[in-house]
Amino acid sequence: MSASATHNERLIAVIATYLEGVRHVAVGASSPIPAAAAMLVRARAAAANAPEVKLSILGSVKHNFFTNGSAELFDCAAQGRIDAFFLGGGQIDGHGNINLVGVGEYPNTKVRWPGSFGSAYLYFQVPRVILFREEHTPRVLVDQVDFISAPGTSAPDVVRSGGPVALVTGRAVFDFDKERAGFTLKSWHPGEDADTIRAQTGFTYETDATAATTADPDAATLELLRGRVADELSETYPKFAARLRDEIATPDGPKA
Amino acid sequence: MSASATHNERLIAVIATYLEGVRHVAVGASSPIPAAAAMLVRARAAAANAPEVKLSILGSVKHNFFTNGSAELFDCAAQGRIDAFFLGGGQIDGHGNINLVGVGEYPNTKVRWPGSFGSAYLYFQVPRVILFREEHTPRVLVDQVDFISAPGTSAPDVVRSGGPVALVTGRAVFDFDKERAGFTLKSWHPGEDADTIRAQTGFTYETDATAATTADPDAATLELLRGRVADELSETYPKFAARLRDEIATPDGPKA
Amino acid sequence: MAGSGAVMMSVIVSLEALVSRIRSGDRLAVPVDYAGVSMAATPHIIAQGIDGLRLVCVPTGGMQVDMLIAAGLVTSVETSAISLGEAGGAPSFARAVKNGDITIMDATCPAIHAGLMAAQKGVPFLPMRGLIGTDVLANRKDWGMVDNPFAEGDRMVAIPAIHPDRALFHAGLADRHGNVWIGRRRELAAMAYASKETLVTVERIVDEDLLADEKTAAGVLPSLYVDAVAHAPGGAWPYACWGEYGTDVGALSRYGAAAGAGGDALTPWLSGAEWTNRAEGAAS
Amino acid sequence: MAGSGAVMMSVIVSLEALVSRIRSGDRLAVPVDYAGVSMAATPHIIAQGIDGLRLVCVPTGGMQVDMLIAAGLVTSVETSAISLGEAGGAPSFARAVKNGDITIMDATCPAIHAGLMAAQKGVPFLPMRGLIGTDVLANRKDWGMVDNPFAEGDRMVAIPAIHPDRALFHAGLADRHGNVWIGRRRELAAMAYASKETLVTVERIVDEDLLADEKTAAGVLPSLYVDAVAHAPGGAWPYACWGEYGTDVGALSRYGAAAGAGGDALTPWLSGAEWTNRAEGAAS
Repeated sequence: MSASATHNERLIAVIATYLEGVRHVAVGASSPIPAAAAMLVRARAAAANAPEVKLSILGSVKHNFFTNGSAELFDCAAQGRIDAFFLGGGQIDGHGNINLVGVGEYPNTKVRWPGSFGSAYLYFQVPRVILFREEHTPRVLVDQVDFISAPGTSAPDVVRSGGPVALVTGRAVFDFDKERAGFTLKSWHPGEDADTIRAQTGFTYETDATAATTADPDAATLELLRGRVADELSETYPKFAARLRDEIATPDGPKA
Repeated sequence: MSASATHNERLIAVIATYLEGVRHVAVGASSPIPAAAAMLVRARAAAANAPEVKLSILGSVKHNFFTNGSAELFDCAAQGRIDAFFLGGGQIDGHGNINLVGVGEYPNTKVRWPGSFGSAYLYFQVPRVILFREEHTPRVLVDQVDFISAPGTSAPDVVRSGGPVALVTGRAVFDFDKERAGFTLKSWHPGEDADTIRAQTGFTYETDATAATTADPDAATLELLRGRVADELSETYPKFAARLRDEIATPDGPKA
Repeated sequence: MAGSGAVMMSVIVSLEALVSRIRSGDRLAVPVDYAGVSMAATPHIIAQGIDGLRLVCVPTGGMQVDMLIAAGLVTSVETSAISLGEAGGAPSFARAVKNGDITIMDATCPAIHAGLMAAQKGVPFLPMRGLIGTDVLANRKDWGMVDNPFAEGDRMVAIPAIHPDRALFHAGLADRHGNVWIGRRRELAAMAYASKETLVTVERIVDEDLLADEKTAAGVLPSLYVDAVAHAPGGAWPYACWGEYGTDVGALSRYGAAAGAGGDALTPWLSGAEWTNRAEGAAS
Repeated sequence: MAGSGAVMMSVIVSLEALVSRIRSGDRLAVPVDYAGVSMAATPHIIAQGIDGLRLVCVPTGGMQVDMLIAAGLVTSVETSAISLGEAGGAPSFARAVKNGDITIMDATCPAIHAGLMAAQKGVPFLPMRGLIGTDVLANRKDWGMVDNPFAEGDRMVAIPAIHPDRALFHAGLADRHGNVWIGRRRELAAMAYASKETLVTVERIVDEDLLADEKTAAGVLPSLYVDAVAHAPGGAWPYACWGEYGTDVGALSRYGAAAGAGGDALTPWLSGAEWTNRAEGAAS
């Protein structure tokens, strides 16, 4: 087993930095990396004797605290009982707007994605929404989305307790600045630099003075990731867990 | 066993005349006479191979179709799934207004009753509300209620699909005329006449041209009442069922 | 909601500790007679002198409310009715209303449900049919009116969200995680969703996870909404515990007579002696 | 709701008879993938040529919606998303949207829930947070705005009540009265409350009354809301039946490929042959 972190482990660890202190995280059924980050935070809390971190995996029979149907997630968010959630986007723009609907003129979009799901609500309600999208290209990270499924910020007269805090991609990590309604580059993953990020990003952003290569997870984190978290992942995301194990065994292999 | 109807049997039978064609009746937990009337209508429907009549007894573990808590009754009414319901009133006035709150100046009423329960809603929503109150005196049937828990009629711009259809008391039966917002005397029970009713009623009302003594239940009805309905009543209202049996055995005994 | 307690503290606590989470001045939600009233908690609230309570009855109340009023701990009651059911009226309540000792906020059952549902959904109000032309509405200055945006001239009542500080009820069983089996008494879930904290007394605490079996899971209020659970067998007495035991109408009537008389007659009830005696009787 | 059928007719009917209760032009509510989709009914809808359907996905849709669109039976779809989940996008849906063959009413999950809840509560709308500033809202001319009567300058979205003509779903079991065990999939109850009629296919029909035991009663949709039940073992395939069997991602992918190709490739799916072959395979 390699001692150095894999790409996916790095993503999990960096997402976990945005989950510190949460009590309840909800993740989508097919979101193993965000789920792993929440499991990591839960494992850390357990190791530190801190209050329990709850993790709801939507659509899962096993990892599901809900008993009031699919409306309960949204009610739960409205009640302030969900601290963090993850959203992606076919397009994400520099103001934090996300598009889950399609490319081209609505409604007869030339490319149609599934739809907005709960984003038009949860983006307003959950205090820490982490945007996660592996693909980091000008096609995804655009200047302006073709359709606003959910806006990054709202006018002051709109009641809104939630919104984006960060954007994590396969290449980099950005913080979201609500006042400015824009992103700040915090770090790039190994193999990238400030220039490659700029070339692959279709929107403008600021760059933090301390921006540098994304830090590798420390030894304690890697131990949790390869122990308790890996075990938990195997139960719910067996394919992803197996891939993670393979990557650890052959760290120089392909990322995807 | 007497062949002639008892007072309570007559009340049950006359209430049942207002339940013809219903599919679903809801009654309160401590309302054996309305429940018996609904059971009678259900027994008749079964005998005639007509569609099943459902009866929900609120607060009962056994006779309860609801699985969504105590809000379900009201939702069910709003959906048009409850055809008939019963309300009483510490005071009932000539416009069909009912008072379940108290006597005197609100809020510091000199006599305080429990409260309006669901009346302020169900009176608007259930198509056939039957007012049932054993006591028929000027103290109960008043010219004007001290507190309107629920109004007999509403202005035309108020969305309202329900309201009172009749008032059945220990002495008489009135129809309710929605257009006129008033009652019409239809019949008085044995021992009463038009004059005694007038003397015991605190509000003005019209008298139907055909008003006469309340008809006795026919033999088929008495058979159902003393057979299937009595058995069903014994299960849910054992004390009332026993009293009914005693009354049948000694028809000249006290009414109460 | 969870998390404000001490680190790794179990959700299972003593009845005294559970009651101590209720604060003076709390808006406290309690359920209808037949849904599981935490009667066992009542003498402890009185013993701890938790006053200034603003009760919300979901949607009606009975002996528990009457006791808290008799003990002078209640500032206001929002309810659709208060009575002892078959045992008659609620004497302390009627007396307090007549004397103006409490503020009575008369409601109607679905309005209480609508207020809790608004809190559950995170909206400031829900629109509601009915009520127009009633003195219930006329006396609720905290309620409003709203126009149906989809039809001209259709004005409805707007019921503001009810956000209780604490919800308190009794149920059949809980597990060690704090999952509580409420069965079809879903008003208990509605109370919990709407409340900042939920405190539950139960007949039994079981070792198995109530969410693990889909059969039981369907009737479970998840621990996500449960802040404290105390073991209190017979804790709904004299009320029924749905599916467990029935109502003790005799005891309710004895309480009713004592409350009607007032003063010393009420002492064994307010002090909790009636519960202690009963538990000792059951143990002997 | 019940009662329009023939006198004393049993609620238990054949799958064909169940499907025949759906009328052309119906507003038809169907559930999310994992909650119990009545896939077995789909080829029968197609065989019976029930067209002009206005689908309401609660709150998202998948293969069933894609099939009905491919068969040309759909006028509009109100949904928060349509996909085949792990098997990718929904090809017929994407094509129909691009070509303007259907009206797409893009929503967000809690707005669908709010619309059904409004119908359940008998109110014309529910207020809802979020949505402001989205193109979801900008494109829903049937939605409105409402002012919070309890705060100045607080404007919210008003979601109109959704009243489906028919709700169609699949569940684990029903009894002979038409009580259906839905467990914790309470969106199925929400669909039924809001709909004029509810049609349910089930894995098993049992003789005992599901409301008689409080353990099962907690997860039951009462027969009061159920108009027809048909026995259709494996009826959610290729989707999961909650607590019974999992999703057949392979079959979903095969369907996805067929729908992507279109034409003849889709025939065995639209004709129901895939279901028939599967049943024969299972029987041999």
